Amino acid sequence: MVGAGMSLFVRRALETGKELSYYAAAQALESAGVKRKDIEAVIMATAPDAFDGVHMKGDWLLDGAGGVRKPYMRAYVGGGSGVFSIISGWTLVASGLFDLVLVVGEEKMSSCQPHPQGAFITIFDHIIERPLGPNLLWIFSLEQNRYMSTYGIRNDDIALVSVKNKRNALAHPAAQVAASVTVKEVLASEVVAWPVHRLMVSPVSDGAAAIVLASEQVARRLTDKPVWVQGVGWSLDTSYWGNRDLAYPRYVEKAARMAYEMAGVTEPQKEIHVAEPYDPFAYKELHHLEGLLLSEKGKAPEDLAQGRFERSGPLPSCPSGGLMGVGNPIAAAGVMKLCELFWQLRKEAGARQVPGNPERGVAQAWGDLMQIGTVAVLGTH
Amino acid sequence: MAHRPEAARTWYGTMPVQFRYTPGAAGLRFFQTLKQKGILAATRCEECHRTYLPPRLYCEECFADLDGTWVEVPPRGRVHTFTLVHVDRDGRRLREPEIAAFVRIDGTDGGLVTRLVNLRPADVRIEMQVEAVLLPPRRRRATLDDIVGFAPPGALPARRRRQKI
Amino acid sequence: MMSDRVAIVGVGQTPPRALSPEQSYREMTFQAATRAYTDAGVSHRDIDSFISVAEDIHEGTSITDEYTPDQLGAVLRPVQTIAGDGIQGLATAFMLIRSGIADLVAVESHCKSSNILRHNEVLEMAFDPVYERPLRINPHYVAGLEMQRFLHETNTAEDAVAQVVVKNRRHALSNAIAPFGAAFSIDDVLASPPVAEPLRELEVSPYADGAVVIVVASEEAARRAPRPLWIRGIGWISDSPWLASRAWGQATYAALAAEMAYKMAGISDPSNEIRFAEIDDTYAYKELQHMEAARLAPRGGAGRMTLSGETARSGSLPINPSGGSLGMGYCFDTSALYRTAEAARQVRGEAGRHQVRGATTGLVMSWRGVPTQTGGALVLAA
Amino acid sequence: MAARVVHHKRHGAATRVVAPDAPPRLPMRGKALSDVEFQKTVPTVWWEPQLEYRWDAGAAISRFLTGLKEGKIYGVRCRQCGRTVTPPRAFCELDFKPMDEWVELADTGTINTFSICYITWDMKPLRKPQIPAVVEIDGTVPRVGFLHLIGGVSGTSIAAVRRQVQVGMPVRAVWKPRDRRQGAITDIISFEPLKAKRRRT
Repeated sequence: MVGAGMSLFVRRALETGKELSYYAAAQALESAGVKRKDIEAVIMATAPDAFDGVHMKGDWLLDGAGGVRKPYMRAYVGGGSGVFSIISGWTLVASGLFDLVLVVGEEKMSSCQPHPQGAFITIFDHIIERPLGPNLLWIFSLEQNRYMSTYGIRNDDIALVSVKNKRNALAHPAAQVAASVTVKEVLASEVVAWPVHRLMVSPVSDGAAAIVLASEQVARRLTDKPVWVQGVGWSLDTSYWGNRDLAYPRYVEKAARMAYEMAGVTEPQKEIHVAEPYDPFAYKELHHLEGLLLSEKGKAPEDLAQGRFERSGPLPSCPSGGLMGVGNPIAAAGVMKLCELFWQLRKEAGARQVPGNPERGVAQAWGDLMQIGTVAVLGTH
Repeated sequence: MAHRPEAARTWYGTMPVQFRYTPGAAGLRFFQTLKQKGILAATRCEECHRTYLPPRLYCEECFADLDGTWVEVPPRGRVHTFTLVHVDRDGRRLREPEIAAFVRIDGTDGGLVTRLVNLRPADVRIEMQVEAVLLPPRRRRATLDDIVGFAPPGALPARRRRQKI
Repeated sequence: MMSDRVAIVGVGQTPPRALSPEQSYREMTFQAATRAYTDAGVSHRDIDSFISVAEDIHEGTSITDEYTPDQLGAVLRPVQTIAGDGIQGLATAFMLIRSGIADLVAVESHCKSSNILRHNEVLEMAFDPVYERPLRINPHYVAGLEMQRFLHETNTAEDAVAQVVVKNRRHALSNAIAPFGAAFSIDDVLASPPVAEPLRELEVSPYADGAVVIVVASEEAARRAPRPLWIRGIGWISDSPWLASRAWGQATYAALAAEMAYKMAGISDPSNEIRFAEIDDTYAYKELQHMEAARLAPRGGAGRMTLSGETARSGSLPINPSGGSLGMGYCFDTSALYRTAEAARQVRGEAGRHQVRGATTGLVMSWRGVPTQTGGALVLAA
Repeated sequence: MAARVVHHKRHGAATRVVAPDAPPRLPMRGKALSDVEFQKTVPTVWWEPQLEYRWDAGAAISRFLTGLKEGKIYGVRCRQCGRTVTPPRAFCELDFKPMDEWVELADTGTINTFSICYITWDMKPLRKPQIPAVVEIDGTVPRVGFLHLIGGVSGTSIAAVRRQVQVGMPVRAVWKPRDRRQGAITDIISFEPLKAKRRRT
């Protein structure tokens, strides 16, 4: 990985998805010191077409993402798409077909009216779920309740994720919803779907983020401190989501084990120095830290309460501010996490820099019907 | 619906979504210029010698930032290709075909997809000169609908058009 | 890195049909997957990675990749969806294998076009919302514009376009799984009602339902397979999506995709080195445009070759011996996998009544349809 | 600790120039629109597509729906792995073999998890909350189920609902009257908590 760039994350942008993609892509290219003509292939990550409101939206976005007259492809795993994009990009380079690849994540959710939640109605099974009138909050609140009931977790512990990430985001210049809030304020925000409060939900966002990937030879020519893709993993669970236990994201564990094995990581709690797990809802960060084997099952809330995941703590989690703080233009938010690891591992994160000498980080995203885990292990070696 | 055996069920449903699309940063300027001045705003990449219409914020070839390269051109051009469309959006036959065309706008490397108006289908030729027929200024709303269509210069409406645009 | 050679070892397709009321998309895909795995001599547990090719609005489901794992036997396995062309799905499999992360990859695509009640509403959603969609013209008009310019630039006769329909629907008569076989004359085609002149109704492929699964393998895994064939070259390219920025008369994306595939395959003289082709013919003129883009015909020569019978199954360069989309039906992005599956049957010599003699090297070309400028190319060889 | 963010205008678009203490250090762009700009002053295009479908339910779900019309919840059993699951499917997704042994399940089950939702899909408030739940249906092995709603609950507050609805609680389907059933998941109006605790089957 040799470059990273972002647009601002905002509630609703004047710019089209193409233009947002261009902002991020152009910045990533500039930071890598390369031009569009040097890029051999392009990967686009973007979630449902019903956000931007364009059918086959990968094709529509491609000129803004630098894809004109290039091998261009959109890999799609719902909310997991952002982190999956580096897996796609890695595949392109590792296949030996391409030496320099641009990866762009984009989402423009504000086009969807009256509320982007409208796009989420149709994620449910058309015959046996949609007639019940479900909304997206249902599945999250169901999963959070199962998680809490199984391990005896209190909502205070979960609210702390919102507090940490919104505060971390104060140091992120692209952030949409950075804030200093307390656990009390999070729990005082309205209950949207018990046990989920409004301040435990990431916002609706427009934005884009991009990275540049290079083969080893090219990377060494472009920069003194490339960040290497050490391991990738992904796993998709059954779509019969009522048929599995929602207390634990086994698909994240499956993906993490695949990525760790490839990276030669045997003791993730020691060998991972910084983490960017997916946090569209507050409890998800905890859930995912467990799936990533960075906490024991049901123990992430305790670890969080003890300060383990603070930016200055022993295993900083979401030092960027995450989706809860920087914003959640779905696929772009996943790419933002990859950007953050890039800056953290190069010790360029400035006000957001985690202490010590982080040599290895993990980014993870998740999506679909609580179903996909996408994991990338990045490192300085 | 065709009869289906009792055992095989179908289920009717929709994707109940609606959209409000912003014109984008470049589009905002294009449509405001169209509304206010009745002309077309384009952007130009000097390096690639390309003038974009519709305008872009960026050159799709070299990825240069084209903000600040704006040029304005009259809404005139040539019919690059055309087609006589005989079915409406729902697939129903039209009584008279509509003439759809791609008009390459003079002085640019782009153009607009549009309707050709005020001429008979048999008279359309590739490369013929046409110019935009715009709504009167006070009825323009800064969207594509401000352009009624393109017609040969000086062509008069065959009959007064009262249908809603 | 593993060996460079990548093979197709398993092909499973359900016969395309205008309607498929007794099967859900899951059941249809399960059938195709079972056939593909059996054909490859593997079980679902042997597959290392899975790819589905799908688009939300074709399915009527947002984040439609949710519903892909079960019918492939891929629960808790690496599954990804390519919201793109079938050949992009195969390219992803190809690269996963070349990267060494997988030895066996299953690529799936299915189509339930009969479940969509308003196709034009879906298609219209693919247009630029600000500069193109407000025109509110039937989306086929883009094909009409392309065809007009293609005929103009290449001096191709409308008879030649009609002959593509005659040929492909006749080819379909000998393909047991093709539902749209018919014996038409050029006059029949020219007499069919105009859609977007010069485009006529019979020159537009009819929609069909169906599922295809293809198993792709590393050389090592292919050695264990009963009937491997080789992917010698693959390419996929997108040109500018803007209607304002395209070459209306020619398929630049297809020319570039074919070049990419030829380069990989070491093919310099395609019209002599390619024995047959399965080429996108969503609209009849597209077959001609794509032949020229792939250098199977000189510019302006595809029409003449078609009228002289060279592209018939018995001719020197058979195009769409399966019947193509005109004869087998148009299945969105699944069409590319149908073309690939049919090309694989030819290369294996298993095409039965529509077998091309000596079909050792074949080309597959795909296009994502109006209004895209995205296509793929695939060179298959025994 | 916060990065210094400077807003200024450049060619009409807002650009945030970032002080050099937090990446990305290059200027970031994106013009946020206010409600008024988005709804009124910026010329936008409004689009209401008619995206209509008639999905083929297939063999397994068709039979499931027919069962619901008859007041029965069907499951299927895999002869290979022995699992009995619902909603029914034509094949076992784990063993990848056809699954055609049909089992009539009870119309009772257990709450696996639930939530109390005060908001509609378009974020409008609901006074009386909906209580979605995953209900494990009795007779499935291992215990699995599907999404449905919990009914028969009085009161609207979280405390009131939580007194009556708990994870692990037994529930029974409340069916629409026979003549109003359509062969749909909504033929079950909801699942209601059973007063007396039953043993799990």
